[in-house]
Amino acid sequence: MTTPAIESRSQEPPAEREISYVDAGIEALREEMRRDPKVFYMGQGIGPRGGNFRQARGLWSEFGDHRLRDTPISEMGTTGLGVGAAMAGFRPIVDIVFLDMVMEAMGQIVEQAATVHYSSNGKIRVPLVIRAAMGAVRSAGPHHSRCFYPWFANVPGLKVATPATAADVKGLLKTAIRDDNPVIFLEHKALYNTKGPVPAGEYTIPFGQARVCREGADVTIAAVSLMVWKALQAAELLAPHVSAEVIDLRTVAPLDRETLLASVRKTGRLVLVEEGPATCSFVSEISALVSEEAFDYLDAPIHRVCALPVPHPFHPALEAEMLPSPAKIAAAVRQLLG
Amino acid sequence: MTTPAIESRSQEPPAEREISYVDAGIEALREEMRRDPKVFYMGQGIGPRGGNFRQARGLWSEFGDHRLRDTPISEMGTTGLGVGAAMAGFRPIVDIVFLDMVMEAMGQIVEQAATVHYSSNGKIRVPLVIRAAMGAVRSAGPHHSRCFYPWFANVPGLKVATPATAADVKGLLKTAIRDDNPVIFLEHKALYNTKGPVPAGEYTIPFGQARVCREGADVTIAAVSLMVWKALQAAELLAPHVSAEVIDLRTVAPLDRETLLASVRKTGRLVLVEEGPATCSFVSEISALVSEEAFDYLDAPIHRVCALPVPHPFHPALEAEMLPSPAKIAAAVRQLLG
Amino acid sequence: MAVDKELALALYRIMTEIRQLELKLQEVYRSGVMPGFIHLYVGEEAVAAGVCAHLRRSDYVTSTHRGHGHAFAKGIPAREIFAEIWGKATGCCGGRGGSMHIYAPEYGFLGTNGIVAAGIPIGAGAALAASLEGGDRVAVSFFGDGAVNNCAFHEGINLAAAWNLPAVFVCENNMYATEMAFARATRNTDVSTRGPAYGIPGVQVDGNDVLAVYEVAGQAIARARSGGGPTLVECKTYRTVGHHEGDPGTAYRTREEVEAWKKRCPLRTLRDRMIASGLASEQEFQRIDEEAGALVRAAEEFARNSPEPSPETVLEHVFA
Amino acid sequence: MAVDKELALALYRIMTEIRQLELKLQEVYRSGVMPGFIHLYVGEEAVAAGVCAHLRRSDYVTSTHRGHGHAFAKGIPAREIFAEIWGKATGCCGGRGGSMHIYAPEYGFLGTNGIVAAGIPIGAGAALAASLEGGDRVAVSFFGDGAVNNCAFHEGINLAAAWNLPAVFVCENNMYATEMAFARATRNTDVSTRGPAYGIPGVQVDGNDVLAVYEVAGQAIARARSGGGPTLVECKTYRTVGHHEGDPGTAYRTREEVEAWKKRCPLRTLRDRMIASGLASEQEFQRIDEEAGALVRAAEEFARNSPEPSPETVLEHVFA
Ligand SMILES: Cc1ncc(C[n+]2csc(CCOP(=O)(O)OP(=O)(O)O)c2C)c(N)n1
Ligand SMILES: Cc1ncc(C[n+]2csc(CCOP(=O)(O)OP(=O)(O)O)c2C)c(N)n1
Ligand SMILES: [Mg+2]
Ligand SMILES: [Mg+2]
Repeated sequence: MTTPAIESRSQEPPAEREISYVDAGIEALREEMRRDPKVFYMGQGIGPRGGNFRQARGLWSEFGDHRLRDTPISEMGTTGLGVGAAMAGFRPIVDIVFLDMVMEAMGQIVEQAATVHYSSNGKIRVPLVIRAAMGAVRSAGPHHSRCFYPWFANVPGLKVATPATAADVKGLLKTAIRDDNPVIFLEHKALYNTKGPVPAGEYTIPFGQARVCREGADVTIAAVSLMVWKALQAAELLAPHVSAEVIDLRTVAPLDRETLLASVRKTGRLVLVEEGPATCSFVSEISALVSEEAFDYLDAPIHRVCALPVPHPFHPALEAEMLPSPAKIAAAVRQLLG
Repeated sequence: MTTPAIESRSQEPPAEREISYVDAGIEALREEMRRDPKVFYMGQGIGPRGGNFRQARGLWSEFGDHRLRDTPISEMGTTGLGVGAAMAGFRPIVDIVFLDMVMEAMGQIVEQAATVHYSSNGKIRVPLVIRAAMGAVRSAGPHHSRCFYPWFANVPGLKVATPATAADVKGLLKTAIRDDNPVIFLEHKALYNTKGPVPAGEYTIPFGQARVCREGADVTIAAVSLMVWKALQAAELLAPHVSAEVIDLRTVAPLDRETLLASVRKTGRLVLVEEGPATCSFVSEISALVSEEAFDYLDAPIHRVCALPVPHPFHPALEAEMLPSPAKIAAAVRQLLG
Repeated sequence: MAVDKELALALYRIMTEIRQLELKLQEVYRSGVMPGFIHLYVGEEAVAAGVCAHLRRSDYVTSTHRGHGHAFAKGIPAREIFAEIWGKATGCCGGRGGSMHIYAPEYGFLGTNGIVAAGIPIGAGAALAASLEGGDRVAVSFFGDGAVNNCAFHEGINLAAAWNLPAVFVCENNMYATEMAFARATRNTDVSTRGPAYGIPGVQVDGNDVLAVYEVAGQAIARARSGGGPTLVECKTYRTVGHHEGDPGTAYRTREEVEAWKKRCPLRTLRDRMIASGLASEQEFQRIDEEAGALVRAAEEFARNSPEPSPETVLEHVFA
Repeated sequence: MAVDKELALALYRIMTEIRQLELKLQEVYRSGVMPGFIHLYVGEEAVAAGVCAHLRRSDYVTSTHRGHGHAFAKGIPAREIFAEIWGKATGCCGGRGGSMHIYAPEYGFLGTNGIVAAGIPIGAGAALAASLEGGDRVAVSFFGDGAVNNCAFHEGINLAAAWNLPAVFVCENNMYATEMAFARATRNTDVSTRGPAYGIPGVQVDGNDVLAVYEVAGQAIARARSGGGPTLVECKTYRTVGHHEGDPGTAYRTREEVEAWKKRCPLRTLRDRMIASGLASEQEFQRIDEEAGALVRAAEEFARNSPEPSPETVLEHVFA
């Protein structure tokens, strides 16, 4: 995997180091927990264990049982407590670990966290972060592989961040924690151990700002999370003949329409990549949006490269067959270009 | 409301009567429960009470406590029991009553019901119907108004039926009950008391067959459930000047692509209506699909008329402001036509 | 237990205020001018009154679909409640919330709720905030018997117990969830016996005896305040009205049962007892009733004359 | 209790078959050729063996992420299990399922499960089917201590109790959920005391004593079969391996604790007891172990030599 260039995000150009995606999240948590005593963190195994994915390593020894709360296998209850604590002025982070396990907590997220500010006429804020790891890795099967972010994006009142790089994990997680609204923060399991340059100092990344990871003239490929890397690999495959622009949308909600539309207006062609199934997905949304807003600029139909519409099969060859890949993305681009 | 013509759906043209949408569902249930002893029905208040929306009236007295099971407020547990009973060869119908309450049951639906057939290599069938009433009526607010069908359509392994008429309720519900797969069957609260012609005899309606409710030449308006009626009203408003074709897609999954695409190829213009918010919605999907499949036939961008992206406000004037209406649909069409 | 007259009259006052508020809401609702749906608390007033009498403004309450009484007992002015339920701009949520979405953080009131049992973990979360903060705030979650069989009851209470949070869980066991008898919904109808399942005390109390509720709730709240952890309090009570306005409430209950409970009206019970024992006079109660009536009439008038929210505001407050 | 030799040896046979199956899976998994993740049942074999010995092929079982032992004890041939976990086309789900999605309706096995506690209501649903059918089938749901604090436990058991279903709920309390000690996850670590919360009996048994498990499970299953409704059975046990293959299982448990439980190995315990009391000889056990070894080796060989599923089949079986 190549690493897309990181733009400087704070006034003074900060020193950069290579750290891993998972460590970038830990840095964000540590800095924010030091900064604001109202921030605390709950989830299964995030205490002494340091997190199933090591996503909380080292925090418990600094912040202790009070602010690092190992929970029972009570996703709904934990999320509900998070909602209540947020309503009472704290800034909880609830770690669902595997995103798949968010199902029983959906009511607390969608019907409580996402509605309270509005229904209360702006009187109550719910600064809650739901953190989870998503995505298919190593034949984990249908109970440990999904990416439900289109659902969250469908809910007014929620923000959804889906970082692809270590630097974005840090900057976006800090933004999520400081946000006064419920934020769904989704990391990809397959990225946790990837490394990338991360500014050493204090910085945040605003939501709703896409990044052009690779400039190109012939086609725009847009994605989030792991699929950004697949898209970049596809662009490499295409490189001798096709100049592909790759856009990492970074946050699913809010969405950076401008960067996306500007790219499409330039290239006239759009390929969208999503790890989940196509139907009613995030890329359906982008497709709809682009045909509404840049209809006259499109030289060819928009193409979606998504998972086959099946539950995740166990066998690795079947799983590979199901998921989007650089080769499939490249093939879609070639088809589009005729 | 005008009633769209009902096509004959069985070999011999059946006698027709005007019955209500809610009674049509009861007829379907009664016929299927008589026909197949494996069919049983669970939900809150569907026993002696006859259902919160009267959607089970008269069934308990015929089928008794054994097959009409009043449940505690345990949506997840009840759904889980439904999954287990279906796996063990029965054909349960689980009534969630207000669709909003499905949240805690999502895991049992998405991760169990929808995956078992696939993961078991086709060995186990899950002939489960999840029945629920959706939609905004009478300032019911954010906990009693939503339409989550885009989420279900996003899940491989689920079918989703969304009838707009009494005749469709009966025919589609019978199909749902006989289907060997999990089916999400969503009625609209605002339609329960509407009447329409319903064939008297035995009939089923296959999934994945849209209906052209009104033929037109200038623009296609596609929707499901209550929004079909709003679209028809919009077509009336437009009638003097614009000939609008209105399509009821009837089942969200599977989707009748052919009828939709044929209409768009004819009219060259598409307005989509959805009661929920636009982002990552069913109409996003249709928009994406149509621009993929009928790109060259589109004379104008596709337009989506959806709810404003807010939780449901209580006050009726705010609620009305939020929801799609015939006037808003007509305005969108006029804008499209320039 | 010796009865403290001042306390008894204060509790009576809250009960009669709630009762009259509910009956006035019923009247206005029946006149057809009020949007939405309302669930009245008539017959159960002793629970909100007896429990909330122990609470400070800084304490938290989470409530249910049947929450007007809790909202009022926690301190929200009647007129703000009335206006909210009527959808007026002067309601405590500007008419955006309505009966099932009444919020008033300034009074520690974290919401009525349209989702059964959802307030239980939210209340536990407020207790968690209190515990993290380190003061002596407590959080009380009210819920019905119907909530007891719901997952949120189980996970919310277990977490509060495991973490020894300053939470009190008050079950208003009125024997029915909509039309479903509690005895059909579970094999164990003694809610209080479920406390030990979570390692916390469970107590049962006559929910129509406001002094008994006051005493039991006082112990539970004191325990929570002093670091002793949660208590599950079961108040046996009854709604003498239908489930919601529009439900006659007779199809699933015998007339005798309803009548018997009407005789056990918590207001009348307290009143009779005080008068019989010579602790207070009929006149004193009458005066309280009249004052409550005036308060409620003023609330109704305020709400009636209040402006509607403007539809142009519909997009406001989705995000902070 | 007088020990029935034949029974004891039969139970031993199942335990040693499970143990050897697990150790062989571990060996193959560690060699790196097996996809996915596996959670081994080593140390807990007495539970599956003692419970499933009472079950007929037509009875139902739902299981967990740690379910190879349940699958085998319910009758699925070792080779089909082995091949499935290896992702081979000859596995009982054609390699589509894997360790956490083993289904075999032909043996009444309704699945291992990747979602903690999800099998509890599914098992209750199978019991509901049995009840609707009117025969005397029963359904057993296995789950861990971690599942006890989950909503599915609460709602599933309450429904089974309220409806008097022929269900048995077997908690394998091995004191940890992943690395979380049960005592940190709840204030009441006696799972069996939660039975009465649902109006059903709760019993606790030494889950490392297969004869004790057999007896207690026998009563619970007989009760369910004869219309007496559900029982909650808590088996106190321990996994002497890590949570999943790859977890050394030592960070959160003391070496002494693990060693002490290894000494209480259910196989060894039974063996020592039988030999000490002269009921069976070392040789008899050795023969059984060898036969089990042969069975497992054959299963492994079968799996190893089996074809992989073809990627072209990926779209099959989404819908029936
Ligand atoms: C999760 C959920 N399921 C169903 C409903 C519909 N519903 C509203 S109130 C109610 C009954 C609640 O009964 P209980 O908790 O005993 O409170 P009570 O009405 O008796 O005060 C039901 C089923 C709901 N609001 N939420
Ligand atoms: C709902 C849910 N939450 C979290 C997980 C992740 N997880 C897998 S196994 C496990 C521990 C289960 O512990 P227990 O139920 O005691 O079973 P044991 O592993 O001890 O046999 C956890 C937390 C999951 N699979 N499902
Ligand atoms: Mg009740
Ligand atoms: Mg365990």
